[in-house]
Amino acid sequence: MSDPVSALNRVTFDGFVKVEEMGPRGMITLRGDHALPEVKNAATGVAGVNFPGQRECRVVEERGLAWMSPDELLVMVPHGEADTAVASMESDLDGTHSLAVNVSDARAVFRIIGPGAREVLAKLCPVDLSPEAFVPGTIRRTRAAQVPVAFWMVEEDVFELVCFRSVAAYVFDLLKTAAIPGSEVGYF
Amino acid sequence: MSTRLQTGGRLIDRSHREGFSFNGKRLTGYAGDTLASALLANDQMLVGRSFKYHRPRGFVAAGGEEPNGLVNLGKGGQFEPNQRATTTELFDGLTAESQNHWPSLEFDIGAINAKFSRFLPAGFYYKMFIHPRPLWKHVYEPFIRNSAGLGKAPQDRDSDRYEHFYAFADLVIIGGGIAGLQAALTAGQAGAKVILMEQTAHWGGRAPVDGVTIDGAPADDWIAKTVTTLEGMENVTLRTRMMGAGVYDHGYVLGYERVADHCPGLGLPRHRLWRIRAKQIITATGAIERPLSFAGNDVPGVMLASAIRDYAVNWAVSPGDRTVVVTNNDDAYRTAICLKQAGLEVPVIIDARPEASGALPEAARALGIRVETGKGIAKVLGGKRVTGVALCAQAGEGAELEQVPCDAVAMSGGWSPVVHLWSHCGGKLNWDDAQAHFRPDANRAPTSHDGLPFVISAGSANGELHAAATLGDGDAAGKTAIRALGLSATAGGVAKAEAEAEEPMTPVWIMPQGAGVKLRSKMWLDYQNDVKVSDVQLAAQEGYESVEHAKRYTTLGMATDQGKLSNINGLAVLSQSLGADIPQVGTTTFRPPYTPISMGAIAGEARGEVFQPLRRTPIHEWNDANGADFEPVGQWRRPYTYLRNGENRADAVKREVLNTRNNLGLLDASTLGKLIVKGPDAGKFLDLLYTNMMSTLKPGRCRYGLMCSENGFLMDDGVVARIDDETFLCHTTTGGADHIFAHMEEWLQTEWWDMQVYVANATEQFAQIAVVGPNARKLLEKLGGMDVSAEALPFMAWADGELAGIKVRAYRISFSGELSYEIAVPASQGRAFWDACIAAGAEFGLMPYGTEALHVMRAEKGFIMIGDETDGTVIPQDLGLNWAISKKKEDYLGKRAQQRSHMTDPKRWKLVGLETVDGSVIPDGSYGVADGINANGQRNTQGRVTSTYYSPTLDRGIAMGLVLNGPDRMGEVVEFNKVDGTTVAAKIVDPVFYDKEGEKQNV
Amino acid sequence: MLILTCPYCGVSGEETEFHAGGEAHLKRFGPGSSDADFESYLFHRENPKGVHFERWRHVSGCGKWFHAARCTTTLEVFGTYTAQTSEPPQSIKDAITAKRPGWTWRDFA
Amino acid sequence: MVVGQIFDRSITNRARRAMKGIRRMSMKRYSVFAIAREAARYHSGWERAWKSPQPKKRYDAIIIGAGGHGLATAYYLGKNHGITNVAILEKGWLGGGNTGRNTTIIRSNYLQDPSAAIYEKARSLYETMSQDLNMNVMFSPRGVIMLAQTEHEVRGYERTAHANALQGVKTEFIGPERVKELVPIINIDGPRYPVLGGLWQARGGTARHDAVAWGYARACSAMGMDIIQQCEVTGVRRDGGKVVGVDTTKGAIECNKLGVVVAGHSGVISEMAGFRLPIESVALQALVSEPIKPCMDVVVMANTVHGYMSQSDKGEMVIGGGTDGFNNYTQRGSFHHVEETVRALIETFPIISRLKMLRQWGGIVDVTGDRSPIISKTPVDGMFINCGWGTGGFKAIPGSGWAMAEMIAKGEPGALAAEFGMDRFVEGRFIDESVAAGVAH
Repeated sequence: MSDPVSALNRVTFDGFVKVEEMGPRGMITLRGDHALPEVKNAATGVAGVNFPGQRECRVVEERGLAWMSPDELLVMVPHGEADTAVASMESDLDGTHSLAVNVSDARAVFRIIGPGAREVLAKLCPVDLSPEAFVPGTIRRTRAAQVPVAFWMVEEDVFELVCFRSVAAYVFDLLKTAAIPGSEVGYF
Repeated sequence: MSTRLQTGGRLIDRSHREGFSFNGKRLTGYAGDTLASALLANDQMLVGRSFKYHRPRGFVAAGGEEPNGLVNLGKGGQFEPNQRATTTELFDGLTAESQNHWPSLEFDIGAINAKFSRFLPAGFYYKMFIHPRPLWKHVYEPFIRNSAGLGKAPQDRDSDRYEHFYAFADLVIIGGGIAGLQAALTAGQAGAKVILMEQTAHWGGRAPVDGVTIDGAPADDWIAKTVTTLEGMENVTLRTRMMGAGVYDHGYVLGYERVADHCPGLGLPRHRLWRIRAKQIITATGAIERPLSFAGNDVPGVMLASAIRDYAVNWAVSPGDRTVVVTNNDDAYRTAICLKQAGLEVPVIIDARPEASGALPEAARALGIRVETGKGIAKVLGGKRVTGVALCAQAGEGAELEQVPCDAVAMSGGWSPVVHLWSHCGGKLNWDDAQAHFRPDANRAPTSHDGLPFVISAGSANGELHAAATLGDGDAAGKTAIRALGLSATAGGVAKAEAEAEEPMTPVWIMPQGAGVKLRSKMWLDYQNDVKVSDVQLAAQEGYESVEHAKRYTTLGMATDQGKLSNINGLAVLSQSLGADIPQVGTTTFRPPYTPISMGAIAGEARGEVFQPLRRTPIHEWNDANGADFEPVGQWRRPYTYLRNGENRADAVKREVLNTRNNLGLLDASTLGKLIVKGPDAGKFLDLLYTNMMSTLKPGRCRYGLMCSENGFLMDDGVVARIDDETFLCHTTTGGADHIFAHMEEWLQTEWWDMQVYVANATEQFAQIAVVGPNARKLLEKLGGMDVSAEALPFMAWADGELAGIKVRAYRISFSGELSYEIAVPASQGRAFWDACIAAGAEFGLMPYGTEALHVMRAEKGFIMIGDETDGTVIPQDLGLNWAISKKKEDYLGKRAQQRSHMTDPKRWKLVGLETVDGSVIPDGSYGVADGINANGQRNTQGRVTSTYYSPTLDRGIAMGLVLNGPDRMGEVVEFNKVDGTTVAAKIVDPVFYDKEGEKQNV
Repeated sequence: MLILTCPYCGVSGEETEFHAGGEAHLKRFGPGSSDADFESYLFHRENPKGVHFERWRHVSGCGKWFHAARCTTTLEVFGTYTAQTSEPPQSIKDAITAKRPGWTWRDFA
Repeated sequence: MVVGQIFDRSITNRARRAMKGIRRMSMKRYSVFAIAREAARYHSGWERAWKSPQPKKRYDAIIIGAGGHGLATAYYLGKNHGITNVAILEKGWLGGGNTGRNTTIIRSNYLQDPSAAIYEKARSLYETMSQDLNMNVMFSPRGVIMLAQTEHEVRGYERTAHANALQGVKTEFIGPERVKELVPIINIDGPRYPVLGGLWQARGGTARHDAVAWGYARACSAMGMDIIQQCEVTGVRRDGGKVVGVDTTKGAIECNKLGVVVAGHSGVISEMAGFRLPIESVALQALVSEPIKPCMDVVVMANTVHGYMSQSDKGEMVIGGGTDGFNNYTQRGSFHHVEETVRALIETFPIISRLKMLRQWGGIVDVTGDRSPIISKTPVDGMFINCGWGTGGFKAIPGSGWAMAEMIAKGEPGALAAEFGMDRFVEGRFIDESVAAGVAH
């Protein structure tokens, strides 16, 4: 097995915020009824974090769970563990109607770092990114310009944004343009 | 002449000179000037030509309502036509040129039109140029077109960039005058999240110019204090140079921020378009003074009284040494007083009212200014510049009483609130008889998603014209907003604004009121479009009675100022002509934007590389580096072919086809959709989605399937692999991946929600690489890791395994008729696997091939292609695909539709192969012609080509097509049309042109 | 530019996050149905000036389909609700009645 | 063209008498000489373009809707069929709907035979409309290009070109160089969607939309027809499945035949008559720029990137956008469509980036199940409907009126209208012009 290559191979950009492509990240789409204990346990078992409520996102290092919809979770693990995580969840969920799919390579992950991070996203996403409206621990699925994305805050001034692998370059270009020094808005 | 005064100018900084040029002339102004004030300071009164008659034009106004002062601004990639000089901040190095004249501004040939103006009344072109017919296209229209337009068309690509910004607020306040500031203060103190925007670079609006005092001090003091207070509030955002461009449904507001227009070259985004979602909106957008309609009111030097005041107070510019003031209200006296106090002459104030005894008239008289009441202007003297006015009795028909020499005229017909933003989203207006204007009706405000009002009007925009009332109204608006937001106002009074009391104005729509047609045809309503009082009256006379008809017939208010100065005056003239009340006649609709906004700002960042998303496969970089000639397929880029040195497209495609047939081809098929469908009911679900029976498919096996819309039309196709009892993997077309996924979710969520099925779109998880050709197995065996023999992996089977040390899923399927494997590998390994194939394949003659070779090979095999054989009107039965339609199933999407009479009509065209008699290639899109014509005189047809190619394998033209009774007419020859009128003969044959028995793929 | 609230993820997003899916509560007619019923199912639409029930998908979001009750002349949104129902919940009907007394839509009122 | 001749010969003596009405206008005919004469007396002699009468008790035929289609229907009822005892009822002002809100493009390069027939009939009538109506409607056959920006689109337009060749519609598929020649400001090698060619119809173009409505209105009025504005229809009177009249805000009016031509409100009228339509009403967005000196002589449509643009005789760039996806009766602009259209057009015509949007607006269009119009008999005897023109109504006005008038006069659709009946939705007989089922492998 040769080393996995992410969409943009960890490219970075320094503007009035720093933009980094994070390299391979293990991601699993888990579909199943959140109310079922089997589903809860399978997910928390591999992610090692508490089960998220509506629109919550719990991430510790490379592991985490994000609430994607009433019957969908995004399970995050180190890239190398994705397949085994899927297998272990499938065995936990044996007999329970559910679907676990490794989508690690279908995604690209970016970090937007710096005090201007909220502003950069607010140039691209129709979402209220003011500190009182958007806080660490929540995930927002929306669009960035013309493509679907999801993002959450790891901590103040640090966002992680996920998009489809095929449009990683488009999203990176958008983030770069939005972060060009001199184009700070000074709103938040 | 117009000059710069020695002292004063609250907005200019005399210590900073800015050099600029106008029509090549080098001029200077001060920091803080607008281009307009700087031009006037240089005695440049003549700044343009009107649209229709090319009349000389000078500034009338000092703000966004200016209809005349439009220039071509800048050069090259920063050139911009129709830039409003009154809203253009002066900067060092600015270059401007006047518009719409030839050869020069001073001497303009087009001015000849003015001489013939009597022959060019409203709508003249509807009545002329009718005969003889050809002349319209070849003579008349070209002439009219050449005289059309104002500014020049830009030549170069825009060198600036633009961006968008999304903001959310409790309250957006549009307008930074004292009403807006007060509203912001009231709402801000109550804790509301407020955005206050002002279109100019300065806070305070008109109050300082009008000499308003607040709490006993000049308005400027209070404005400065209030702005400081607001800036100190966490919950309040202040933006200048940001115009409220439009108010849309559900509280969506456009803020047009001109970030860098006043400081180009710093690499800043030129404009930023704010898309703000506001719970409440306050429009404190002020009011606009109306011109008076008297003969010659368009001669350069005739200006709005308030504008002359603005130029004097804000920029220390006097448009004239001797200014005659003409008015129907007290406010204009402020201009006279201010000019007098600046040491300028005001020979006379002409007041149309029978008497003028208010505080302001008395103050004027006290300064020794002559006041003539009950009088009007019979006509203005002068051509390119005012030289005097002739007085007359307002009550009369215009008999001249005396002539008064002057070089400027300050006119005031009263004020109209700026109700545009109130009206954009459906806010209704009331007619105010006393002030003769439309003002917002608070009881009929625009309503939002919750059905509740979300726009409030404040200050003079709300019809509260007098400063004393303005502040209070701003506070009231702030409080209304607070209540709507569920907040409570904090205690604390409102400052007290004071200004001289004003006596009532008297509406004056025509001056003098009895003016004959001769004078009326010299009274301008719309300065830019040359619409006169007589034109609106003609429209009424000819039955264009609705305000919309009159507007469109005369073009009143359709110029780039959108009638900010002319609409009410024109409406009043129309009402008078119809003998109706103004409110009955109504007003035209207010459309966004308030003043024009740049296309660049609207597009924002979406230009060049990020104009639209471009989707790339994991192999994209290799393709790019290895001669790929890309074609857009949806948002994907796919290699049409790989060009080798010196090859043209056709050669390359031929090479790729022959090499794949004879040796080994490699195709980047990553864009194919891959949907995972799992659950106890997955089989049942897919039986409903596909025309085929999928529930009987065995794990480990693949089946080609067809999907139809509920309308019966073939929508998508692809190979379905059964992974295990509960799990299927459905391949879709490239274009289908997203919409078929959505299609599945739609049926699961909205119709069959009791089914236990989950779907996931795994399209981008895998790179999919087709290894195709006689040497395909050899290559995979060399890569090693799994058994790919015919026994272990027969045709239409799949297996998981490893190749070249990479985990893969190998599908033994073929879209070319060759021995073929499609290898799915994780996208993060895609490039590695591709490289491994390239490296190992050399000895087997491996060459990558593109979409065109793929198309040719599938056509040689008679395989259909969604989008070629189908076009949204074709059903599987048309394509001889009945074998793929399960007879056993009671139901599938499209089944009922396919039972409708037209779908079962035996006359439907059916798929066949076509072989040209002469071996040539039938043109794309050609139709099979039949004898005779139909009832509409169109040539009858009996079929059409759906795919047509040169087949390198057979070295001849081959095609597939839909033909009337085609399958029953094997061997018959049909003529297919060419656009040159000739036809090409083609024989109807079996659509499978190559390897009918399928020997090549079953090895 | 509408604001809609997705009943599944609770997001109040702008129109561009959603995809309009046409009239709600259509009854599917399949094989065996009459020509008239089938035509009506595929093509005939209420298209009212006023209260309307329609389908939306939170496409740039949680991906769920849901229903909205909306006024086509004022664009007021009376409420949104799950797609897994063949008629509007009483709470939605009540909300509409409060705003538009005497409204009807197909057989609903 | 063939159809034309057939009908022209069918004009009855009554029709000829009706035409005299128009000729009797001679004293107030529009011409350069009339202008000169009137100029002498400051235009005091111009008469009303159309009368404004009160409704009579009954008419042979009532047309609901005084937009372009409705007025054209009435005009050809008189001109082709001699039926002049006609009222045209309009709830607002004539021509105040989509006729005055569209982007005025006229073309007939359609793919399907029925569409090509009626749009080409319309286009050919536009050629002589100024003379027929004695009002200059400024039909400007400046040419229309539909850009092909993908291989798939190239094949699609080559197919249309072949179809047009058999339909008697003059079009040709041209290469990128020729496109650039015709439209110097176009960017043919854009980074994303290079221009691979285009379908060119030299005799397509534009016209002055208001003048079309005004011209028909003036001619109808001259034939003695009653155009009754500010008169809203509130009910359709029937007697045993046959139409006998309408209730209006100006009282009840009887008629033998009723033609409904009310884009955007068809559903409302059909409901009054007790039947439903396969129609949804949505808002279509449009905008204009500030006027600039002429820089683009032809009409360009770029379907891949969703935008089309032409330059008016006034110099404004007239730009058409997309439709909302949801039912909407507010004639307001919605901004995100404008955004999508403008960014596409800047990519295609880079120089417009520094022009400014002067005005945006919305119009309500009726969209049918196959996005083609309905010209049809209805379940109510004597009642006929013309609707569903979607975004393409203006260009069809004369052909639509011609076909509708023929159907009202004869009680049965003629060749032009035959294929546009409502029955096609039962049969699954679509007239689908959007023939492209997504992108292939």
